[in-house]
Amino acid sequence: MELAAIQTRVGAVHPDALVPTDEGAAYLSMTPEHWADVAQLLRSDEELRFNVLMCLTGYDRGPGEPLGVAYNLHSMDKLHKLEVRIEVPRDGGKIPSVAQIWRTAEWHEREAYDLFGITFVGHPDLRRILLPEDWEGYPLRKDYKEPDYYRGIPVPKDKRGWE
Amino acid sequence: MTSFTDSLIELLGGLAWVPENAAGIIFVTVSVLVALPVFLFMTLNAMVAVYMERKVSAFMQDRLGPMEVGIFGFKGGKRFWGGIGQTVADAVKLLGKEDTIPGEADRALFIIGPFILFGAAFATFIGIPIGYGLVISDFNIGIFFVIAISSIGVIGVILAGWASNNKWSLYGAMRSAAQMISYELPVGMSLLLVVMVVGSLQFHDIVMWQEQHRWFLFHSPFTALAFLIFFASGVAEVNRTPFDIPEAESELVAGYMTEYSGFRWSIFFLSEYANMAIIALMSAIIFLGGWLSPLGGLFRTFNLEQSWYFLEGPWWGVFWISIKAIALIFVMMWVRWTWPRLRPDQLMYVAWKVFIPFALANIFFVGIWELLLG
Amino acid sequence: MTTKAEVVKNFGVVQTEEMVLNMGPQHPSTHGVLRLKIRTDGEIVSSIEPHIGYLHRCFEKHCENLSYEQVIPFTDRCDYLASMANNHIYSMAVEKMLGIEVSEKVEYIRVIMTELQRIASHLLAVGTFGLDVGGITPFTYCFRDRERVLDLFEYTCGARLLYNYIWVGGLSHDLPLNFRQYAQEFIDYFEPKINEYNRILTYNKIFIERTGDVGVLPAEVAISYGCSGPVLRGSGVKWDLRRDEPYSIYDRFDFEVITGDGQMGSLGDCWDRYFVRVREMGESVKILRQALAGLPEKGDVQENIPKKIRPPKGEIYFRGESPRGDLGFYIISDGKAKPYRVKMRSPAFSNLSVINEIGAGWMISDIVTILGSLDIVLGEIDR
Amino acid sequence: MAVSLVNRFEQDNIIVEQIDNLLNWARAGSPWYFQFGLACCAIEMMAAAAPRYDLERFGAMPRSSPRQADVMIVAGTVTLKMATRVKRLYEQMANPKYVISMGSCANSGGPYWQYGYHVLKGVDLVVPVDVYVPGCPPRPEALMQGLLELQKKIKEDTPLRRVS
Repeated sequence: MELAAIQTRVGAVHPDALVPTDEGAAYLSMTPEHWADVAQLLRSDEELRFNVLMCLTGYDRGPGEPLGVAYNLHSMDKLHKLEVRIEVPRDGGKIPSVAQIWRTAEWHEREAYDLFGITFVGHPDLRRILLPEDWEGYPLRKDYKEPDYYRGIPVPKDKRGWE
Repeated sequence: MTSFTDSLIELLGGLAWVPENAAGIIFVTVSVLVALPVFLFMTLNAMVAVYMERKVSAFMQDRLGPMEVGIFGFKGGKRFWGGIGQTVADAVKLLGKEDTIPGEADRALFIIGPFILFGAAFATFIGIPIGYGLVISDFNIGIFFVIAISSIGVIGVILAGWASNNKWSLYGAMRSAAQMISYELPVGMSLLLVVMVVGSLQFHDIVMWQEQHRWFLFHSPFTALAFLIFFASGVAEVNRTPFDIPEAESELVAGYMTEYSGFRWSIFFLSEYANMAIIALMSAIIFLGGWLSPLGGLFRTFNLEQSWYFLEGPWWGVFWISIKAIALIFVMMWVRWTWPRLRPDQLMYVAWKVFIPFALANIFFVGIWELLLG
Repeated sequence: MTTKAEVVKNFGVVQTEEMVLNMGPQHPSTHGVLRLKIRTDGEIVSSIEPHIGYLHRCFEKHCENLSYEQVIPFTDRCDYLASMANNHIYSMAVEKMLGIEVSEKVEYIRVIMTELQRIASHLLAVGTFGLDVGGITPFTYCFRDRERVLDLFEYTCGARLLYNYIWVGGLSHDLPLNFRQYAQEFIDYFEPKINEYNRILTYNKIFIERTGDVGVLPAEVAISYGCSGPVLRGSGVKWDLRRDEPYSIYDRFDFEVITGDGQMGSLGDCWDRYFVRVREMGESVKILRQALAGLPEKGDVQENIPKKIRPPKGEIYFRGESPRGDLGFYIISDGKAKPYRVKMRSPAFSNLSVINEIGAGWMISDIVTILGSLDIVLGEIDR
Repeated sequence: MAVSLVNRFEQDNIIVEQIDNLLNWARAGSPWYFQFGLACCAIEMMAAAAPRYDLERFGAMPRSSPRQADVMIVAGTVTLKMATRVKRLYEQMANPKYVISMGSCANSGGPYWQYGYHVLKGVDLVVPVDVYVPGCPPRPEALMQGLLELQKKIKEDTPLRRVS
């Protein structure tokens, strides 16, 4: 199915879920509120059947701007693809977790939480995954400043003695 | 039958300058004199076997193995004997290493563990002959003694694993205990059948019997099977691949010896190779004719009188038994560097559901065989 | 009558407890710095909790701070066993954003390099899997032959492991003199060797006992967890991006998509996953033969390399088949010389996440086997 | 007694010197290394142990327990999450112990020195390093060279004599 057809299909069931996108955008934009239901629809609808979550990407629109998550879906039966984007406010933004729908999302959501600080509601085990538990800050945010010390170990390269 | 100890006592007792009623002095002297060769043998055996192991594994894997370490600058050959000083360097290095005892470990047990294992291997050598009359003490219950004493070693392993206060060590010890106790049974049962045929537990009697008849390996199909069971169980007793689950490197880091370093660790190593030698020597004595020349039987069919052709005699006997033992040790190494390792439950399966039933049936059938043909 | 509770109360030792065992981060069989927190009851494992991130090298942060062509050396270091495949897929993603077509010769060389890399990577996977189940010699055999592949790479671009060879729009070097002949010699040498691995490891009775029927991964679970590559194909799913979403020039070659068939136990066990890799090496040889035959003699491999890489605003998700599975790059461009955001969807990341599902209930020894059969590379998981 | 022994060792004594030489020869001759593969360099370390390069020629044998190892080859990028573990494993090794830092990442942070917020900029920040092997990744030959350099260093050591 093409993007427009998918959009119509989703819009028919959850009219409030869709957010208008820019002209020529190759993705669907959604509100976080209905995402759990829409995801269930995308997964189980006979015509859509998106059974593979290829990729889940967190991104930061810049300081002061919202954070976003891009879901790349693929259907192994129907051989079509879809990109869904959800944007939430920078502080305290919450997105429903899809870890129960596509199990691969479990670790990807943890990663997005780890690196961007996006909270996924309903995630079974939302902890930091790559960075240590006591790490401060979310490194892939555009306004991140790396710490000087972590547990007494200097983090930035010591450049004294360089020319 | 004379043994090394008996001869020494007689020799010392008969000397003119030894005072009367000096049994105590003779006892101490003889004890030291007989312990020394055993200790030397164990050390030498470990050194040679480790070198052999490294070389054998290297050649099986398209490598060269140790090449660069020699003694006094002599590095051995270009290929086969290269790195001839390697194990000497290893041993000296291990002796010079720090002796670490983990803070949380049980100090006394941690220290005593390796020595129990070593002591068991050491004591086992007392009963094993390496030639006609070349035995420290020729028990009339030789086989029983060897099996009983060698199984004390497992206590050392358990102590070592428990005292280390390390989970990997504990797992290694648990597995080791289960394994060693299980494999005692097939070992004992397959030897029982030889005892049944010969009617004696003494090693010398067993070899004598083989001299008069034939090697037990060729005696009957059941004894051949018993040899296989004995050897495989023996490999399991000494924890070598495919039965090396107690120290399975890819699973348990180093098993029960994870926390040991330097000298204490080398004692484990020494005992492991000593146990290998014990299993190889016992198989050679009991099933492969001990110190008998393999040529003896061949020439005897041509009705030649006893002569040099047979390469028989006390010193040739040592040569033949060594050849047999080394060949069996080589087989152990061959297996180790070729096969993967079994899982603990499969290991138990092999012991309880394969080896023990077969060994039991073997005893029954060899009895019938002896009744009909013996 | 004395109850068990009383005994426990008085002596406190009869109670059995689950033990938490930390496998790693430094353990001989975790293939790098992975930490598995396993709960065990005796030898039986009741749950596994992987802790990753011990090799988190901030790949995505680097991408945001470097220009598009400077990212390529960092993709090398992500999956360090399949650097060529990483280069290839990243370059194709950027080319797609820029709308560059590369010449026939470049495509052929890329396919040859990627397939050689697949052989090298699978050889290491097979060898270390042998190591995990306790056989040490197969490992050395595999490394012996892997060195020959590395020789070819070294001859081409001077590096043994991390190549930076496939660039956006072309290659860093043309093929050296007589490469085709040497590659041909390698293939002729290598093809019979696959049987040698089969003899020493694949059909070994103990090996089959250790891997057959262990860690069965059903197809639905595999798809739901986003598994890909040999892990997915071991479960019987015929899915290979080279065939199903042909990129580069893979549609020109005749090869088979290998799937597991449950020959030594159930479908999707460790043995299947392992054997898919062994047979895939044979398929790669097949592709290599065809590619070497069709390789054009003439052509400049650098003619299409753009002077400045500034993709238009937009985003792309492009994926391809790396030796470990679907490797995807999600790139957002804001029209500047540096990518706005690069996300690498690494196959091993998803493949590893399945370990609790298929590993719970097995023994400690089996956890090692299952982990080995997933063939993970920590550099790619942690990035 | 102990004091007098030390005093005796302080002078150059032919016996002590010979024991020193023996120990140095043994330590240089059997540098068992701790498999500390972290990243890309680990593959080259494995290749160095594999048939073509065969590190065992120099007596080096891989050990997986730190207690039994003499040389820790830190092969690959050390991250901050791993740094404390590296230090701990180093402390678990028995003396005498040596560290070879293999590859640019372990030497100085390598290509990750600038933006790598989670990368330790050189393993020498947590453990003392004896030999640095440059390269990204170093070839197995380079690792062998590093091992030979370490052997040279060991041979100049004086374990018994207390040369100030």
